[in-house]
Amino acid sequence: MKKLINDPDAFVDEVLDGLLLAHHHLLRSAAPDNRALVRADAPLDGKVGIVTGGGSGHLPLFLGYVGSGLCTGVAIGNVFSSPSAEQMLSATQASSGGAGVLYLYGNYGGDVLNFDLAGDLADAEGIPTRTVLAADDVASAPPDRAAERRGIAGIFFAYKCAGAAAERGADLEGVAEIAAAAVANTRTMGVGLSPTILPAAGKPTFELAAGEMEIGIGIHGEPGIHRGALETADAVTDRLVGAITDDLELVSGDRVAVLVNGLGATPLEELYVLYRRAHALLDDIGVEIHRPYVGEFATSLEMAGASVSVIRLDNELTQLLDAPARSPFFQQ
Amino acid sequence: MKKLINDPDAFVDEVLDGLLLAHHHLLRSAAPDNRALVRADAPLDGKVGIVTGGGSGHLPLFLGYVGSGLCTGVAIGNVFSSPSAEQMLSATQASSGGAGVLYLYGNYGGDVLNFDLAGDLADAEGIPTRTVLAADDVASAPPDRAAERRGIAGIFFAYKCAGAAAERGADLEGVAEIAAAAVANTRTMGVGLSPTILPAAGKPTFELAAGEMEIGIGIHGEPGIHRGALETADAVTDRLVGAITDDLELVSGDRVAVLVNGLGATPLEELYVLYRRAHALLDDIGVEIHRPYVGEFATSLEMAGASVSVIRLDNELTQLLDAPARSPFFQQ
Amino acid sequence: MNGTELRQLVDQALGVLEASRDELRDLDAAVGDGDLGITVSKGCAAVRTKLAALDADPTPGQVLRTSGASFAGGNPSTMAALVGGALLAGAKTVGDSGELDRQGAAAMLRAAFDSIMTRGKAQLGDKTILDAMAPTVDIAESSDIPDEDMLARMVADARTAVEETSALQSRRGRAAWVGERSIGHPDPGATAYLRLLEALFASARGTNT
Amino acid sequence: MNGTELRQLVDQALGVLEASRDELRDLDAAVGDGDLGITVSKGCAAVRTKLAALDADPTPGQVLRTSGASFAGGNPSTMAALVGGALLAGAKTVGDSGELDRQGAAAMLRAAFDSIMTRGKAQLGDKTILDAMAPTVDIAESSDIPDEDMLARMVADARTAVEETSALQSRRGRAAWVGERSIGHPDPGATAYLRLLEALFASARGTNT
Ligand SMILES: Nc1ncnc2c1ncn2[C@@H]1O[C@H](COP(=O)(O)OP(=O)(O)O)[C@@H](O)[C@H]1O
Ligand SMILES: Nc1ncnc2c1ncn2[C@@H]1O[C@H](COP(=O)(O)OP(=O)(O)O)[C@@H](O)[C@H]1O
Ligand SMILES: [Mg+2]
Ligand SMILES: [Mg+2]
Ligand SMILES: [Mg+2]
Ligand SMILES: [Mg+2]
Repeated sequence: MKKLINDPDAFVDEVLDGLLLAHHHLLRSAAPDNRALVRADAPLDGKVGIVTGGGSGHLPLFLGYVGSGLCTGVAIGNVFSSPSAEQMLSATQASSGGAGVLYLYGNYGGDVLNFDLAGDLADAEGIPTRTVLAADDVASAPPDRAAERRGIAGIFFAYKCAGAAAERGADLEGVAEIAAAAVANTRTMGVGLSPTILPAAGKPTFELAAGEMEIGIGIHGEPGIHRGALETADAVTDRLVGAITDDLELVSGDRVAVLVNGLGATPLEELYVLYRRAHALLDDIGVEIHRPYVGEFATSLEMAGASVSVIRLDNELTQLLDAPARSPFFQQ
Repeated sequence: MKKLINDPDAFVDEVLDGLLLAHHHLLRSAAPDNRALVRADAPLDGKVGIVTGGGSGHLPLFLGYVGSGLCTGVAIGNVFSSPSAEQMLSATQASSGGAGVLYLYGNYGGDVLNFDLAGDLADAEGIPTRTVLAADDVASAPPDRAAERRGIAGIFFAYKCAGAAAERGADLEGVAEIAAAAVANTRTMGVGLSPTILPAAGKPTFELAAGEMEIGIGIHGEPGIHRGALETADAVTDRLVGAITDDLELVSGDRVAVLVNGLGATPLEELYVLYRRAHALLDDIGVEIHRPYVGEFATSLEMAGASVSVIRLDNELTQLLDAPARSPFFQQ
Repeated sequence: MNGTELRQLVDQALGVLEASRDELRDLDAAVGDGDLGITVSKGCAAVRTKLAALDADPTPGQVLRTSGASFAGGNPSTMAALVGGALLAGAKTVGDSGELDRQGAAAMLRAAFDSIMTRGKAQLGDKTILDAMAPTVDIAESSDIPDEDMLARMVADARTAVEETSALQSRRGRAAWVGERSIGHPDPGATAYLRLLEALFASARGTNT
Repeated sequence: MNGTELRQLVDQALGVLEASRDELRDLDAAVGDGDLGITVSKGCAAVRTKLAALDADPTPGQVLRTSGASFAGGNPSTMAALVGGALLAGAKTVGDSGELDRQGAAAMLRAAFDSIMTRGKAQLGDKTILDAMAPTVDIAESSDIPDEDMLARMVADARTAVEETSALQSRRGRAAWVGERSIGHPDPGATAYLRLLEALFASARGTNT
């Protein structure tokens, strides 16, 4: 196990220690166990708070999107495990500026059950909450069961747009609507080339033979829709972008933003090879790329692979996407 | 070979295609083969240009540090190979605003020979040049042969400080002096947990058994000073930081900036575990951490591992480090 | 059974259950993310710690409430939230009474089952823990079955039910994403429930002899 | 030898030399970064392409200049820069003359050797290409050795010299970082030079018979 760690059971806590030491100007702890963090200036009086959360092992997801123009707070679980409702409640309390709190996170059973419980507890304390689930992974369910899809890297666009809406003073319904619009217009598909090893388990979460790829893989190594011999970067990009443009029903004249995301071990260089092809494919069908993002936005520890996300933009989403934002991990 | 690439021989060119498509607002090509890039607004009239360069496979190094408050231009070689003198000359010409050009790059034979040649050619065209070599890798030579050391991730500090000096209008001597001061006060040491595979060669550049680590590894997989069983993150950090503080002769009251850098496949989470320990070690000896940087700043394709860099700051270097900077890969 | 007896039984049974960690991890890794082993081992450890810290002479309701709250937080996950919530719902039916009798146990189990069904939005046959629980709730409620046979019958029927989940396709949680590839593997959550019953059975027998 | 003959000889020899790619990669990987194979194969390909594009009847100087410039740019690296620069320096001594005779070849080789020594700041015994070149320059300059034996003697002495580099510790370039671990491996650059001489020898013999 090629990992730079100490006690696997202390892994997440040590990560958070390091993070708070490094970024105390921008982030502060909102729970004695540090499993709830908020931006240093939270709560923002009179503004809607946005709380996200999920398992660890996906940096910069989730806590990397806590900052100005982004989320207000985050609850942090163990590697690939949901945070507890209690931790979510702590993040909620510290993020509440009196205008309610949006729960914006990925569609995973454990997270949903715990956030629902946290919402009940917040309600009892007089903090109104709404929930919007990111469910952008095209590979995880067919269009007629789109609500069952997993949330993966495309949640970045929802953070960016909803965060900008909250920052400019939209109310809870308004922020939730923006988040829902971003989610509804976002699709992602990934490819995995190697498995992930959980620090605590010490074994790969799945097997992938040398020279094999899994198209549609999830960010915990969930199986996708096709496993076969590794293809060229162009052929892989064709598969990913093809599935996305079909599902989004993109047509000539549409305006989009594109995110090419590395899953962990794949070099940044390779992500640009993918971007090159994605750009050409969208260009070919007359789709305008308003903004490209290339880098690691949602990882799966040391998994090799990548994903492509596309969001279709109307004028409002475009403005919100263009707004400034700043966290220790993302700046625009 | 778990790589998302097309033809290995076209790899770097395709990376550059993607990069120019994605970042044409910030970067432009200065050579027909795209192997010389400059910031979009280059040359800056009356300001010193800074040209860097080296082999590919290290993103965001080198081209990621071309931007405002950073370098002006870059020459881009194949994976782990020097660019040619001709390519360096193209970057030089496009970066020259009339106040001379600083060559700031890492101490590698091929790069030195080619940059020296490029300097001769630039001279013949009336562009004065100075050269400062980053040589921060403590593990690559003992203190009495410090000039022979390799340049690795610590070059970031030299870019940041020299770039800020050029931006505020220092002359060529002045920018070179700042770069030299940054280099003189910077030390780095790394650890490798797995080898790199060159796209064109298709084989690992060196062997490292499962469960082994190489302390002092270079960013092309050059051997270090100790190979042995993988230790805990804390024990590894103790080795790296210990070597650095010894070599820099850090004492209580010193002010530093710290960079914990991932070599490619190591998750960001693990880098924070290292930062946590590095922070504690420096704190223990009374050294003040003015700024931490944690992330991927100089990689070696998909190598697993990390490095720690420390720069000792005086007031001038502190100001320059704090100055704003922006490239597609780094923003402050 | 009073609260002290229940605490001792739960403590012992969870000690036994912890040994299923690797099996549950592997089962969950085959169709999900492999964390069920950790959920069960951390959850058991959390429950045992909190139970030990309870005052002397707790009520059965306190034991169940404490178990639910601490299992939910041990290693939060689908299973942790569902089982934690189920125990809290069960504790409610027990109330403040000092004794847990057969009827109380049956009502508690029914409430736990309903809680999981409601919160997880799952149906029988969706290949979840519910498929293993359903026959055991019936057994607990059936007045035909004597108290002393109850646990043994529950174990037997749960075992059959778990075996039958192999043939099903997962329709809930992470395993649903695997689609048809989930067929042929028993449901990890259902298996965890079976292992809990086996542990309770072994502990109860040990306690009673 | 006129420029057309030299061009043909170089073209053929580099075609042979390309076969050493994997060997040179492995040697360089053992003590350096493994790119020497690419440097040689890309460099050879670049030279052959540019030589083919030259006008008919080039001078020997033009052939050497073109070779140097294109080898340096093929896959830029230490070896590419040193060898490219060396060929340019050698081309200078040849000037515009239409024939390259023994004396001219010796002067050219000496200039090439000096160029590498100056630009690389290396000494004999530093375990570099210079250690293989040194005896061959002497052979070229020695009037005791007849023209027809020259290449064979150069190959023989270079081979011995390469073998002797194994015992040395690298003091220049990437291999110097390996320190004592470089002992026991022959120098990759010196080996590349030997392979070039062997290829020239084979091609010259093939051409002459
Ligand atoms: N919606 C649901 N309703 C009922 N049970 C469920 C549901 N989703 C999952 N389960 C049960 O939970 C088990 C998996 O638990 P766990 O590993 O904790 O899930 P996760 O890793 O997705 O958080 C499944 O085997 C199944 O028995
Ligand atoms: N300073 C130097 N002077 C002379 N020869 C050198 C020098 N440095 C390296 N060499 C030669 O170059 C060879 C390595 O070439 P190459 O692989 O191109 O280097 P790199 O990969 O470091 O650019 C060595 O085997 C040695 O013969
Ligand atoms: Mg990474
Ligand atoms: Mg990486
Ligand atoms: Mg699971
Ligand atoms: Mg080399």
